[in-house]
Amino acid sequence: MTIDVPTSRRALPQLQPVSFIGADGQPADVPADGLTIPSDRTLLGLYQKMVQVRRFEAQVTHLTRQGRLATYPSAAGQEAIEVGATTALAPNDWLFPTYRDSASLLTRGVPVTEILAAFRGDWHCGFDPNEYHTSPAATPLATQTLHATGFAMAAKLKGEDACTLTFLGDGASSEGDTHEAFNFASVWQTPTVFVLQNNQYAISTPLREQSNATMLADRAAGYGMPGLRVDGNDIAAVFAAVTAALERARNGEGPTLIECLTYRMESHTNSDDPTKYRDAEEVEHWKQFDPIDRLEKHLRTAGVLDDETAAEITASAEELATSVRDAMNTEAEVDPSELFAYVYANPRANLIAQQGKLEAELAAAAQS
Amino acid sequence: MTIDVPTSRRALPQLQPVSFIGADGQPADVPADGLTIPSDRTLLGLYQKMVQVRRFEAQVTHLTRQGRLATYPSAAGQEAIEVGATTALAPNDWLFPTYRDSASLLTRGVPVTEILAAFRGDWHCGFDPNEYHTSPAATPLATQTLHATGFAMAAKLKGEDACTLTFLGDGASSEGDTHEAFNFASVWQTPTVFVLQNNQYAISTPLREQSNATMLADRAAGYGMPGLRVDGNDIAAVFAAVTAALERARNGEGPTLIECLTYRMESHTNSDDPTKYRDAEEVEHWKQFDPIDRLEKHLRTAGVLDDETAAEITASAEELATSVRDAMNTEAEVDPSELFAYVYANPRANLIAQQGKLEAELAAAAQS
Amino acid sequence: MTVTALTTAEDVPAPASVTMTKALNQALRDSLAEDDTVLVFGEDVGRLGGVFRVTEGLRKEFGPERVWDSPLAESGIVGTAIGMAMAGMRPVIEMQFDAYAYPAFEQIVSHVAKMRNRTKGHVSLPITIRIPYAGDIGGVEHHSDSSEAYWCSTPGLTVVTPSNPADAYSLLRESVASEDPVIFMEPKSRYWMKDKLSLPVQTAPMDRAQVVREGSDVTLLTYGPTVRTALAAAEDGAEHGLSIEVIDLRSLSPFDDETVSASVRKTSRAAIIHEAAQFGGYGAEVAARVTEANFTHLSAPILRITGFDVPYPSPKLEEYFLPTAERILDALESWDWEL
Amino acid sequence: MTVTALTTAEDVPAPASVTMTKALNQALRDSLAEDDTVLVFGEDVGRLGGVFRVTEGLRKEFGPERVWDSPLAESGIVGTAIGMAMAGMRPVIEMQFDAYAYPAFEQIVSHVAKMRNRTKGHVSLPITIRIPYAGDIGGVEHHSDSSEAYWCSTPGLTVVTPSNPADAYSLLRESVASEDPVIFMEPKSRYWMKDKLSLPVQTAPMDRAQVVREGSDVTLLTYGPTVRTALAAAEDGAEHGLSIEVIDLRSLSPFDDETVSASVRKTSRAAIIHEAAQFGGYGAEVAARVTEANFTHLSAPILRITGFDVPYPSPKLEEYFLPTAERILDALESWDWEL
Ligand SMILES: Cc1ncc(C[n+]2csc(CCOP(=O)(O)OP(=O)(O)O)c2C)c(N)n1
Ligand SMILES: Cc1ncc(C[n+]2csc(CCOP(=O)(O)OP(=O)(O)O)c2C)c(N)n1
Ligand SMILES: [Mg+2]
Ligand SMILES: [Mg+2]
Repeated sequence: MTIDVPTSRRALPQLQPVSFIGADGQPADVPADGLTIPSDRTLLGLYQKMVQVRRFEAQVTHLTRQGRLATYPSAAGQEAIEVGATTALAPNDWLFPTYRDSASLLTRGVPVTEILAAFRGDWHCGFDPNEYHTSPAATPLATQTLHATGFAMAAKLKGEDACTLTFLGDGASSEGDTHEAFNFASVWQTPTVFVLQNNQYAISTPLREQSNATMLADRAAGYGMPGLRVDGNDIAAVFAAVTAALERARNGEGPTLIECLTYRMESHTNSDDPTKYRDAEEVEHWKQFDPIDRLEKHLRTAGVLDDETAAEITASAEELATSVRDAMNTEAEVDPSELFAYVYANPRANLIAQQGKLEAELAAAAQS
Repeated sequence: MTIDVPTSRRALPQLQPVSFIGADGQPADVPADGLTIPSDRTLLGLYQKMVQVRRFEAQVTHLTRQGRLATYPSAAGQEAIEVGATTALAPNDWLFPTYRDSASLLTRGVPVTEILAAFRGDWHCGFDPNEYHTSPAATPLATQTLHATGFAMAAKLKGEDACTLTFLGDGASSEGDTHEAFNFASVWQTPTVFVLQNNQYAISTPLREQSNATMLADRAAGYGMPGLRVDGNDIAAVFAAVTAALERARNGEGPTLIECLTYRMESHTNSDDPTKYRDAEEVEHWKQFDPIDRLEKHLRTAGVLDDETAAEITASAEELATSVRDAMNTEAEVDPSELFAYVYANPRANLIAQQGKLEAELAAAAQS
Repeated sequence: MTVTALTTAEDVPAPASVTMTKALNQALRDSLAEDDTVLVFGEDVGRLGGVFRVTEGLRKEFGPERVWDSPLAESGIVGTAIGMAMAGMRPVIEMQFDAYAYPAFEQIVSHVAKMRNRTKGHVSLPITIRIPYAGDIGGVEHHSDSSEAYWCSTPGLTVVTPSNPADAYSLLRESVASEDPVIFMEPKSRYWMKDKLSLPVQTAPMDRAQVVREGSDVTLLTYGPTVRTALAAAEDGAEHGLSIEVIDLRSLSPFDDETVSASVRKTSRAAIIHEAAQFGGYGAEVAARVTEANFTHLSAPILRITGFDVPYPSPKLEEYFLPTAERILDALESWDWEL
Repeated sequence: MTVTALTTAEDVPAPASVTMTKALNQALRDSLAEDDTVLVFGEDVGRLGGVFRVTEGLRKEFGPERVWDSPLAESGIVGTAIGMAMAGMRPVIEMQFDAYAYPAFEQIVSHVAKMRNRTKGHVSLPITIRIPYAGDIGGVEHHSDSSEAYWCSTPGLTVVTPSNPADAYSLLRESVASEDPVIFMEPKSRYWMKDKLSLPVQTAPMDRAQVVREGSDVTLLTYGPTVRTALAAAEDGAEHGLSIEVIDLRSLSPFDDETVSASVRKTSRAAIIHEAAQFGGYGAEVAARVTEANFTHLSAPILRITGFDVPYPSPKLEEYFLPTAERILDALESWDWEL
């Protein structure tokens, strides 16, 4: 006589990352149950966004080097995830991004100045989250995974058709909050998609010193949650996987963990020096897996992209770059009184007094 | 062309909990690779300890009801884990227990008064951890899993032959610290054994609202750590599994997670009212899986235990109970100056001054 | 924001003996009934009704979609509450004991306190975090901390604590209704305190202190569990001819400078009393700001009568650690009254 | 415990220009060399040498078994350090920015601070937790917090902070050697500050404050990043005939009452300056205890010149938030000097 226990369970995800378009632009043919390659029309749209996003990252990184922004963490190399995952969202869904995910904000429609406000030092979050259904980009690692879970729980309780999608990094996956979010989401069966951007590094710390797992997607099994690993540089795979996960979420089938295998092509931020911890060869090696190159090859082979369209796309990207430069040329006005304006909904005497002092100080300074 | 990834990995543990002796005392025959049933001689020793430990728990619970101890969390029903896992340790290994694990302290040789000091309100930890190679019982859930990991890391760095074993509950498994401990232990390959006592409840919260996993042992895979589920009411299985995990640890093969399926037979502590959240039938149901009954049947069938030995064992347990009563009859002296004695190694003026005040106050009170 | 009583004047029941636990429970019940966006979740708050029975019966009455047991993880509880609040809900969550709010420290300090400011007011987080605090209940280690100083030194948080059943009801209703996140600290040793009361009741606004006993010689400032201690000291003091005014601060952050300064200017002497350790405790802020605002009116420095600068002790030593009425009177004697 | 210099007087190198970063780096190097039980680990402290380069070169010199990169989890870092310390090691760990110490809050407050007391002194935890703190570096959100109040109000912790390279070296050596756990707060904006110095250097004991400029009219009490600000104010004040004494507290917990009271009794006026918000900030403790001990010697209340009671702002607003020399002098003017 033994204790009754379940006799079946969800298996670990397949080892080979899901991939539709190989690094050489040829069919990769590593499918997964229920996933199909997006139409070429969809892929063309995604291609255009990736090109724009890359141009955006390059332009911002350049401005940062010039000292126009204090700091900037670029997602260069990770465009397929930023664009693929974000595009799969419905407008009513909510995105919970991190500091690395400016490209997702751009994809979500947040204006450039509002995205860059934080990095230019204007204000911590430059946009209204409610307007774009997008949470402020989280800096304290992994904390946003819980916000995404809670938001989805509320949507579920209210019977609203809204899913949440949150990005997190391989480094952030080690934080306790990630575990708690996976667990809460699975116990509560919230409509949440966890997109883990495994870009191999947490600042200088390589994946092998971050985790001893065969793959991070294996974590999902321990929560009774479906997990999946995709080639994060194949936007067809990312888009398909996220779309399917969102569909499951919408159908009340709960959360999904999607690990996207990718590589951080740039330094952690502009103030980082990656030569201290990784070889140029490694970066070189990853260039062959570039997400844009492969899609371009695929689209050209498929006859969906010709030189003319490519030129238009490049031009649209250049236009974006110009708008970034323009936006960063006009300094944002800051108003010192705003220091006190938003801390509490209910006004406080000590803040009013301090604001008064500061204003008097500024008035005196203006006099002299 | 696709990204290189490993082509094999550790599988999820078997669904059926490892068990050698069924609830009816008959062979259960759910083995696992590398585990063998302990000798009957060993089992007889374990039996004796379980009987003592159960008597201890009953006696302490009784004293608590009488108000002689402030609070007490009993491990009744979980004796196979408390005794089986702890007995597998070598003297040089370190144990990291929780508030639920007084029975393991007893097994480890900590004297009754020193174990009960915390529950009688004498001092937070009543014993010298270095003497018993046993950490203070942790109350903040899951925090001790990290201490066990760090201790094992130090032992490994020093090349010392010391493993660590830590207990945690099904509830504690939800805390971020548990995740961080699993991850650090596996990345660092520390000689640590995590013994998860899945007793189905965290106070009133049932397992299904704690986790949506098929089993908690499935968590291990996500860390690249071996995981195993055993029938936690079968001490043969617990002892074998922990012994094997300690051997792996000693051989430099890193940590193991062992989930022991069991049931908390008593209330959470004496101040809890379990009728609010579980049926009497459920408790009744679990009685048939009792860890002591089944081992007794097994040992009697095997001819290792006869009435005479059984009587001796009962007598030894009664002796222990008497010593508990005696110990709790003599009130421990507390010295108010000790409030200040151990906070810092380096004495502090503010504490010295406060101690002076308190002593003056007490002297004045003694006068009047 | 004013709290609307759910019952009208006519159907207010006759005063009955009400414990603080019961008052808190009723406040949650009325909040849940009045506003569907109010949610109650946390460890053991559902079926069990909380380890202190503050949420008793609520799951049954409002169903597990409004009141439920969460997995055991405090950062998870606070973090998901943040997400729910972003989605328009008004979560009321419980940290089982205040040492068990510490795992949620980052979520509370880096997000709960800062979200509104970060988003220029676009995202408020109307979350109430209930924390049973302080000692004097014979609890084992980690069950008697007083963590108010941590929360009070964090801009963006509002911190209130009742000392009696009526305030427990009224402050909790207002906290749940507040657009700002509130750390609601419940003095464990006063859970079983009873007062004659008819609920609902509305006491002073949540940001105001209350003079709970008038006096002219000295002002005792305190809150939560030690209000009773201060009142006892005042009683004893009166027998020795000392007229003691007692102020229950109620709102720790913000601090009601007006009420306190008025009293201190009248008495010219004040002491702050709390259970927490002295060094860096909340009493430091009280002493500093009251001195700043009333320096020339003070005839003695503000005394701090508090727990010692050591970790909260085990039950047998609590009596030596906790401020008592005697210790308060002794301390008052230490002043040079001729000053 | 005294720190033994690794080099003897004869081979002390000629004074050179040393940054605080370099001094800290050398302190860690000398500690690692002197005592094999010293371990250095944390996020990016190995190959990269830390985001502020404080641990630069140490992994190479002492190998990855003494200096290494941990997984990214602060509770994990502190929690495993506790286990290592129980096993006889002396871990020196880094929290990358002080808002990132918050995930480790429970381990620090419930264990690091309490283990020794809990075990009647049987288990000491000689852990040094390095925390880069404060702002003025144009950092994005969460990179400029001043968390000292949290640690200082926790009995069991020792909290020190250097304001200059010599103290950085000496205090860190002493912290690592201390049997008590130390929160070692490094003022980020002073990392690149240089002084002419020969290392090793031994400055005042770690529990002592230092008068860094003598004066007779008023005492400015401060620490870490704002020592420089206070000295600048003293310089400016001198031009206006105000003789300002500046004390660098160095040790925040314990507090050096002796040095401070001596100065305050001389000047009869004092102000405490820090970057952190005022309400419940460390300055409250300073104001309260200095007033208590010196009430009759004070001719004015102790001023607190601090950050405002708001979350640390984004870079463009820092200049308005941070106390400046001007703001200090303005505040001093606000006193009624004829009092
Ligand atoms: C709680 C916390 N700890 C530390 C940091 C400092 N930090 C910022 S980014 C980073 C590395 C994150 O790595 P990963 O999650 O892999 O994301 P990536 O930067 O690679 O996108 C660290 C340590 C932080 N932001 N939050
Ligand atoms: C961090 C923390 N949160 C909450 C508690 C309060 N608490 C004590 S025991 C307990 C339930 C623990 O359940 P489990 O881990 O399954 O262990 P069991 O009591 O069943 O042995 C809770 C919530 C605590 N001790 N620590
Ligand atoms: Mg990464
Ligand atoms: Mg349990």
